[in-house]
Amino acid sequence: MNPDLSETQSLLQTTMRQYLETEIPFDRVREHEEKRVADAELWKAMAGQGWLGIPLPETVGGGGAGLVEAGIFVHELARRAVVVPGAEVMTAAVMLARHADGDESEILAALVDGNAIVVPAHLEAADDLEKVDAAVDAEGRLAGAKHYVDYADFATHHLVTARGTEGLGLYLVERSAPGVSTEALRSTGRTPQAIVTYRDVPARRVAGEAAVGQLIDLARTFASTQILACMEVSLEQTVAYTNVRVQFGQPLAAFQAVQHHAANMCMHVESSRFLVYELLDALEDGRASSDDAALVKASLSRAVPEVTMLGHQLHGGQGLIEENDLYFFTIRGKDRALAWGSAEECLAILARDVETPPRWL
Amino acid sequence: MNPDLSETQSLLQTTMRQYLETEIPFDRVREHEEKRVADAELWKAMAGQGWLGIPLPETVGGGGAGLVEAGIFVHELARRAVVVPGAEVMTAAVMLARHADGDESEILAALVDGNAIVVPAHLEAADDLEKVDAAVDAEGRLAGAKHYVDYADFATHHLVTARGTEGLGLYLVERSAPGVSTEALRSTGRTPQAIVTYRDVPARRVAGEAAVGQLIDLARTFASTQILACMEVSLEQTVAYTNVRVQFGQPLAAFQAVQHHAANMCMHVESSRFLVYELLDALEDGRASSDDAALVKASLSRAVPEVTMLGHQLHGGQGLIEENDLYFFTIRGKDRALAWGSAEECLAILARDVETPPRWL
Amino acid sequence: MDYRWPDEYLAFRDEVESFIHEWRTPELLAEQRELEGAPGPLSRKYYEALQKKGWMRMCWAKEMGGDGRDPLYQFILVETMEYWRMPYGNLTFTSVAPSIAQYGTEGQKAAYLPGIWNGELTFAIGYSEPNAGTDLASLRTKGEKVDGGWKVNGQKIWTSLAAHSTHIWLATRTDPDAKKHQGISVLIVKTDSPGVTIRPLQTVSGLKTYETFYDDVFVPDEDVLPPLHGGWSIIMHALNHERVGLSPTSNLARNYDVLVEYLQKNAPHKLADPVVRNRLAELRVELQRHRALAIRNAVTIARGAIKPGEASMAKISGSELRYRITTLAMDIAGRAGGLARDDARSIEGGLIQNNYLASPILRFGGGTNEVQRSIIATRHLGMTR
Amino acid sequence: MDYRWPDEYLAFRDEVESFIHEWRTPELLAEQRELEGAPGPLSRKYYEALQKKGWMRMCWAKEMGGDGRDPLYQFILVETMEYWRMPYGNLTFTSVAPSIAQYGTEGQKAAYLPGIWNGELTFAIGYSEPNAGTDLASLRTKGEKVDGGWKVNGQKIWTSLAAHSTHIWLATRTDPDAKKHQGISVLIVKTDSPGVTIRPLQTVSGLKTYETFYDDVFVPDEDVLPPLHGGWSIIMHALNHERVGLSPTSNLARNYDVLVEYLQKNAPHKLADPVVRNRLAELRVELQRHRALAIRNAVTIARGAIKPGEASMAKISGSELRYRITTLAMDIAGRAGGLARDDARSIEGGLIQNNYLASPILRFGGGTNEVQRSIIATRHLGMTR
Repeated sequence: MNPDLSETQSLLQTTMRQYLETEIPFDRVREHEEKRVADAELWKAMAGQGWLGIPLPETVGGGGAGLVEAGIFVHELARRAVVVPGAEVMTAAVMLARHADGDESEILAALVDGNAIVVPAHLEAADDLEKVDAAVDAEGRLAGAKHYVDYADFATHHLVTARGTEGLGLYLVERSAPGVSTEALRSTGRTPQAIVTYRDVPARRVAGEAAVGQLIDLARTFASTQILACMEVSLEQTVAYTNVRVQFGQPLAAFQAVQHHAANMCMHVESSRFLVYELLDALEDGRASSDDAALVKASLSRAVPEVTMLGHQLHGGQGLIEENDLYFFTIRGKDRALAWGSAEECLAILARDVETPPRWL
Repeated sequence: MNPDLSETQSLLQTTMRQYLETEIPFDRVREHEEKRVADAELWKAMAGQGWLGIPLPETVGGGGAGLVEAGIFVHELARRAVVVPGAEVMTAAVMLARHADGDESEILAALVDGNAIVVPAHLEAADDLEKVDAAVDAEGRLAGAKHYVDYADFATHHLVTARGTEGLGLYLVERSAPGVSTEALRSTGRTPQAIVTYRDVPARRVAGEAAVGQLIDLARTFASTQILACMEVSLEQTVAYTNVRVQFGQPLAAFQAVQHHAANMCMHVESSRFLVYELLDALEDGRASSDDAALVKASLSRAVPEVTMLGHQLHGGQGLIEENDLYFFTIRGKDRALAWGSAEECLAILARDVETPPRWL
Repeated sequence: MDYRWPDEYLAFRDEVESFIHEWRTPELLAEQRELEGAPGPLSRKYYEALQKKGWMRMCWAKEMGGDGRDPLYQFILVETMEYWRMPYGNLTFTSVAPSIAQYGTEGQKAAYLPGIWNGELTFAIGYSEPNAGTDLASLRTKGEKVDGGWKVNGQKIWTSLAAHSTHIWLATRTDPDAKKHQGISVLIVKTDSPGVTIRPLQTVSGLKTYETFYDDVFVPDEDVLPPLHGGWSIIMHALNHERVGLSPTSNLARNYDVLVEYLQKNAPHKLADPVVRNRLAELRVELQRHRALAIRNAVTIARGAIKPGEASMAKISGSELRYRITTLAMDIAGRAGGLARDDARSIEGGLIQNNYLASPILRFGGGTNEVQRSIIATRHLGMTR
Repeated sequence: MDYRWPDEYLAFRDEVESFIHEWRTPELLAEQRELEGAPGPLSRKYYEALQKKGWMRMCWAKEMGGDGRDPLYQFILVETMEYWRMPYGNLTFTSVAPSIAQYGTEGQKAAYLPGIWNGELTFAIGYSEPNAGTDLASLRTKGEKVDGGWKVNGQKIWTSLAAHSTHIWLATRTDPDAKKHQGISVLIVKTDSPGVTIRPLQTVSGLKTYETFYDDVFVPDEDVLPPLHGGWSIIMHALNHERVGLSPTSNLARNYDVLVEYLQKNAPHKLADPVVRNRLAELRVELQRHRALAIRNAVTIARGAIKPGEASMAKISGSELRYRITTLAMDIAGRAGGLARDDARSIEGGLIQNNYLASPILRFGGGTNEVQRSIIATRHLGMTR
């Protein structure tokens, strides 16, 4: 039982954190956010750092690491609120690598050097994660529509869930293929999202039905990781602000009520950190169930509005002005709370099995 | 729009409060509580004061007042935690008076002078308020069992919900009739409760199906009134205690965290007071629906554990010792939160109609 | 005791509702969206019509130019207008004008009140400063006595509507040697005075506010509210005026109604889900709890009684419930609930999502909820300070 | 990073579970109920068996007479025992004995440790006073130096188990002139010493505790823990010892399991209700959130690191969740959930209802949650004091 990062993991964390804090000022994030376009330059730079292939096999140039390391990557990106599809590409990359046969090595190598950018496209019309009407015919042509696809236009490929002649599965589609059209959405998180319509688009089956559930679990877990990062930074900024902001002759941080709000934020952050990394660690070797991923997502999706709103409460007016950096984590956090299953949807999954005694060790 | 007591109503409140505080020391309440027997002497004395007939017609010697006044009566009794069936008898008395034909005037008069004590008996087996299997046959003989009947043995009569040849209705049964047997229960509230079994017991029909719903609404509303009283006193005791208890060189009350807990208690108390009396006022002339009664009960049933537990939080060890008077309101409050529909059951009633826009004026 | 609203109040509510339905046209809503709350041609017309109704001063004493109506009419006006998010007066009417009427010199009354009533003059409020938010009395913007007036230097934040106002109602430290709460005066500053700079600030919920800077701004003596150095009580008095409808239930209920309508039209299976229905039932309970505190406060104020704890309770309750309703409504609607108001597909123009992002404002604005809770404890419950 | 419990820990858990199943007989449970936690013949036998297992000292250093095992074994012992509410050592073992072993004179070690190990000696803890609860350092029970020892006068409350103990571990002010946290010594007082009076106090949840009074009680010099006047650090040290398993998840989870089992047997329609299932799902989430904090704290302590904020988080989380689980479980079970443990029909001997009534204890006991939250803020987050 060791919930702490290994030395190598810590090094990855520190390196990424320092790099992003040094290289990416928040105003650069604001620019991309305003235009709702991904930071392509950063993506390229991260390829140069070797980070895009973290969980991919060394045979294709990847880092040969696991989901915990991929989680650190997602975590650090979210801490800087950068506008890049870190979580999305990690999800797709891990799925492709898991189901790789000979055909996949080329795209995996391209993922590593940043030339391929694959994002999942799953959700349809209503917010029902189980509904899949998109279909691939016997000629391998995809027809359907996917909603709220993150970074749909920045991607070179979409990893689409659809029903084919061999049943439900994951299909790889080129973004640039004729018949793929997108319509941009403007969501709380201010990152690029779109509705994607596929009309008679060539699609290659890369995995079967079981992979669809795995994809959702993984995407959900990375969304939880992003939420964790949002809560962490919101708390850190709040502690820093209240330590210097003086009201009624003393720093805000010295007021008992302020301390207690911060303590409540902290309990959310600390329990969430444990749960997220425990889940990543357990997903790595198949110990975690879909229920586990849903439980963690439910917990963090409920926690993040609490934490970020307490952050605002303690920042007062300062925290609501977009010149302050606090808001990034408020909006990204709530956006991710809704992505890949809101707290309500995840609780509904848990509610199916309440008879099993809860784990206490 | 006037949510305040009239002068007459205030007078009743003050008179009762002074009387009970003067005449009934809490140790006398402890004695009755320990033995789980009603305070018969107090009941008798209250008949002498003319309080038992408050909402009954003047023609039978009653006060000719309304449900608000009956609510004040229930409220003041609950503030002193006395072991008497105030809420139960008021419920039964109002139902009897409403459906009185000539036959009822005798028992109404007996209620006024305390010689008759009628309590409702409704709940069966599980905690499903809609289940009524008790039956009255063509000869007017009742068979069935009622659970969690408050003050079943102190009562002279039970007002029983049952199905007769004319359908669901209210039936009056003598406690002393052969075939009535009781088995005592020991509940959180430490007031007398029992399972009552009726075997071939003479029962007189006094009202039809509509009255059953009315009885539940009324009993539920008085239970809410009792809860209100528990929250009020818990708050008052807590304010008094924290004002004198010194820790770290200042009264507890001066700590910001303590003030904030008390403020949260206060918001529960003040909103509850408004809601309870609004409901009593509206029930009086038929403006209130069963949904309204369920809403208020749901609200107060959730509030009372919060309030009383904060009271304990601020009392520390002192509040948990039975020599302190705080616990009365903790245990009575939670007991009434479960009676006549817990928060969960009342929410289920409200959930049937969520499409109607909520009231905001 | 009688919890009914007498018929005349209900008739007034109906009158307000008719007025709203007449004016709340798609064109007006489009203009409001476009101008982000700043006055445009349609809203000016709307304000004219509103002023003709006389509702802005209806609860003022007759000798102050009002109708002397029971303040519960104001409560009903606020609740009804707020449901539809229609403007019904701003701080110029609810705070500045009554203060001028009560404290102003005859000259000030003559100079400002008519212009306020006909809509030519609008005021932005200059209270908060970068280092004096909740602790308002520690403000540093200072006025130095000069010949014929005052030379003002300093900085304010949250000077909402400054760019669309003719004047700023400026809390200024005029006596640097007095104690914290003393030595403050209220100055009326023209926004086009030399030395006034207005800088827009974008907030997360889309609301635009302003920072205002004062560099050697000259304010003539006749634009200082009397008594000189006695501004603190004017500021406190002005804030009290808003409190009858300080925390409406209706605009909270609107979020509920919008969610239910959305589910009915777009996700009937969710509305049929017992868990969703239960969550909605819980919100109904919370709305009624808040409504109780809001009305309780309004009734007390309408009677002329002063119970600061009641206003604090209503304020805390409403501001915290706004967050709970909106966060839950977004969760129930799922990703559709996350669409922002600049997306044409968003639910009712992103109303719920926008309310979510704006929800912190009232938790600290008008006195933080922490301060309000202490007011309840000390002034309502009598706890030791 | 590896979140698995290694096999040897799981094997230990299995060993503890087997032990529990062997000893947790209906007779033992009946005896415990009857004696309200005081030791009876069967529980004495149980304790003997427990002591033979060596689990009480297993995590002590070998030179202190222990096995030098990783403190996570203690964590697993606590969690496993707490699920079944089986006693596994009390403050005599977890607080007094380690303090004597670390601070005691050779004479004290010889006089007390063997008796503690063989169960002949049990200690009640005399810290809290009527006016010194959370603010423990302001205690007033005082010792006056007399020939050969100390004359003690004062009063303690919450001296739990006093009537069943041979000794009281008494925090006493021995230097009235020193500052608050100085001048306190720990005295070992025989409960049968002349001048000691023990008065039972009934608590709401049925737990019996005691007030103890000290009138000119003589305590010989050799029963004062060294250093004289240095008791504060002993007290703080002793409290730290308990913290590896200070807030078990298992006994919270037990309430959940008892509720589900009750519903399965008695109200399957409720267990089928989607709303009830949703509430249970919410509780599962809360339990895992608490488990995370509890394990996080245990791992840190097991490594010998000191992070008081983590212990505070686990303590707050567990104590507050106890209330939420039990109040909701009672609501779901309805009036059956309200039956007390002295009613034969109550659910699992009234376990849930009793936990509800006892739930405030840990919210103030061992340092109020208010103090704990400030510890998190200042010591974990580095906020200004």
